[in-house]
Amino acid sequence: MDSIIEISSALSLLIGSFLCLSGGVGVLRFPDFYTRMHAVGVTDTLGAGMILVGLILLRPESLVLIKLIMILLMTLFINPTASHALAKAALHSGLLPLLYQRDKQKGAESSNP
Amino acid sequence: MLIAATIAILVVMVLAIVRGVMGPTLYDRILAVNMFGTKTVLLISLLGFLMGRPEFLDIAIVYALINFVSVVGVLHYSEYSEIKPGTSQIEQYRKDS
Amino acid sequence: MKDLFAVVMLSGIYGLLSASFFVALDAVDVAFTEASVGAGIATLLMLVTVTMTGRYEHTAHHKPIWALVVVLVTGVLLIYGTLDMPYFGSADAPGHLHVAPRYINDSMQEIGVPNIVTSVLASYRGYDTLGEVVVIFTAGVGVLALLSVTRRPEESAEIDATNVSMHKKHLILRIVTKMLIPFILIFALYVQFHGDYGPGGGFQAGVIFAAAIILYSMLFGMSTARRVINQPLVQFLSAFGVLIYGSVGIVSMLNGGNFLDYNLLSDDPVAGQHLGILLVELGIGCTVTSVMVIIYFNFGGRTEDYMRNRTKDA
Amino acid sequence: MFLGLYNYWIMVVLMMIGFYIVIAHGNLVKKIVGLTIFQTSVFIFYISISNIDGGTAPILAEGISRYSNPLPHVLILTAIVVGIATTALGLALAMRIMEAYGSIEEEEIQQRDNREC
Repeated sequence: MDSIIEISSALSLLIGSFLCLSGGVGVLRFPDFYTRMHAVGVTDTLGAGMILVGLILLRPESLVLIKLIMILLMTLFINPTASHALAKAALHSGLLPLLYQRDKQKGAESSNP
Repeated sequence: MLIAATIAILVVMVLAIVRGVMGPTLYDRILAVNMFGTKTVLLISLLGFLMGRPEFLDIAIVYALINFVSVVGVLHYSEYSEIKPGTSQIEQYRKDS
Repeated sequence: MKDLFAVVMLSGIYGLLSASFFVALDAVDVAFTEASVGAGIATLLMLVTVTMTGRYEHTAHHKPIWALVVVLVTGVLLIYGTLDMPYFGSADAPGHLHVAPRYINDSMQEIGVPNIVTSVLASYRGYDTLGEVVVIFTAGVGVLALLSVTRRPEESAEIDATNVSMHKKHLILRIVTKMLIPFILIFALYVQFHGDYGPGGGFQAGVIFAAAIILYSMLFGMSTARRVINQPLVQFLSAFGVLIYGSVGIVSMLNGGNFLDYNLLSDDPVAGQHLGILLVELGIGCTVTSVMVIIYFNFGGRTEDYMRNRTKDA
Repeated sequence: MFLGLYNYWIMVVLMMIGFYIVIAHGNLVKKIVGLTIFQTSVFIFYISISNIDGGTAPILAEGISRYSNPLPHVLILTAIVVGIATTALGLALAMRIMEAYGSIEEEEIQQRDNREC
């Protein structure tokens, strides 16, 4: 029983770190803001959640456990909200997605010649 | 395993800083700050377990909260200073389509 | 970098980074404070200022060669000075040999509080902390003197109109915030009263409280928040916190001890220390919260007025 | 041989970056950002002094006998909050200067002063 819990804790820590790393690579390599936002917004929540679950499975004493669960809940609430607000603010400020810009350029070229 | 996770988080933090310094638009930088904040929360919880004194998770909670407050603040004030009526991208999009 | 918004964002990252550094160096209380102050409030205040003063920096005309020379010379001298310093982490450095062992070994018998930082802050060096609280109070008064404007009472129809427009704009943010704010307030109370046993105390709790109020005023409009949080009351509380602190000292003098000698507050010295630390932390929390709220409200209100006047002129 | 001193060198480098920003840039907000960097370097200096090899955070717990030095922590804890209060005061001054002069660039303010004299 103990070893199962230990292995699952290690596994979730591993998955969490992998997700965080892939999010980090995504934020560095993707071409425009919205794709980067997508990379971070998705992996951040799940990666952070997985790492916190891994820590919970280490079975700390009660107060620490409660705090960990609180952090988990707050991450689940706050991260998507912040991502949503950020994307919305960027859209409203007039930042265009790359694909939209490209479409528009093509349209301008085809109508111009 | 804890050490591996900590190292992964540190690497991601470096990547976030690179994006924050490079970031062509303001929103890229805000994104980097937000990401850095979540990573700090994780790093502190992991460090607490690594040092064998996990009762310091209070700091991680404060981080999560303050991160939210600062992202909301940044968005609030960046909108304040930039948005001009008629230049909003949604209106433009509607006009185009 | 000419974009001041970006500069402020990067300084926010710097604040987060330095706070994780403090955790790694075992200074949990300091990391706690830096987390809430350096990463949250300082960034916000700078953002408000940048909103008002303009986003871009003008290019400088003079060449900063002399500045570079001065900086390099000072840096080299400082590094030369560090060569005599004790090594990093060495346990026999002079700083660790005099008062610190006494604090670490005796604080449990004398004060009965596990968190040594709290016992040193509120009891052994209570006099210093009183000074710090007075400095914070003075800064609040200074901001009030510089930035406060007499405003006519706003009409509730106007407030409702802004409220509705903001409600449309930030629907999801507002609902999540409504759920979070009670939690933040309870957490601040926990930090305030659990400061004896874990990291925390009046300074941190005050800043977290203020962060909750600032969050509310950002998403629900400054005027709504002004209606909820009574400004004269906040100004009164900022002075009241200092008053609590000072009067604890006076009471201990009346009981026949020195200023801020908590042993005499109760029959049992350790219980007296507990009571004294509790009251003093309460005073600190009051002052810090209300000064932060005063600072934010005056900054935000001033900026709002300025932007409104500018759009009217244009 | 001097590698044990690297914490001071980091502190000096950060401090000089802050110092350079304060004297070389004309924008008042940027000067204040420089001041906060300078401040943080001092905080790091104190905290690194308080650290002891093998010590842990100064909150008493059973089975631990080696703690970091709590005194610098107390000094820096209060210094951080006082620092934000003074930073706020500086930013408030910058806002008033913006209202009075219409600019927060040092040179433009000086030019306006000279013209009015």
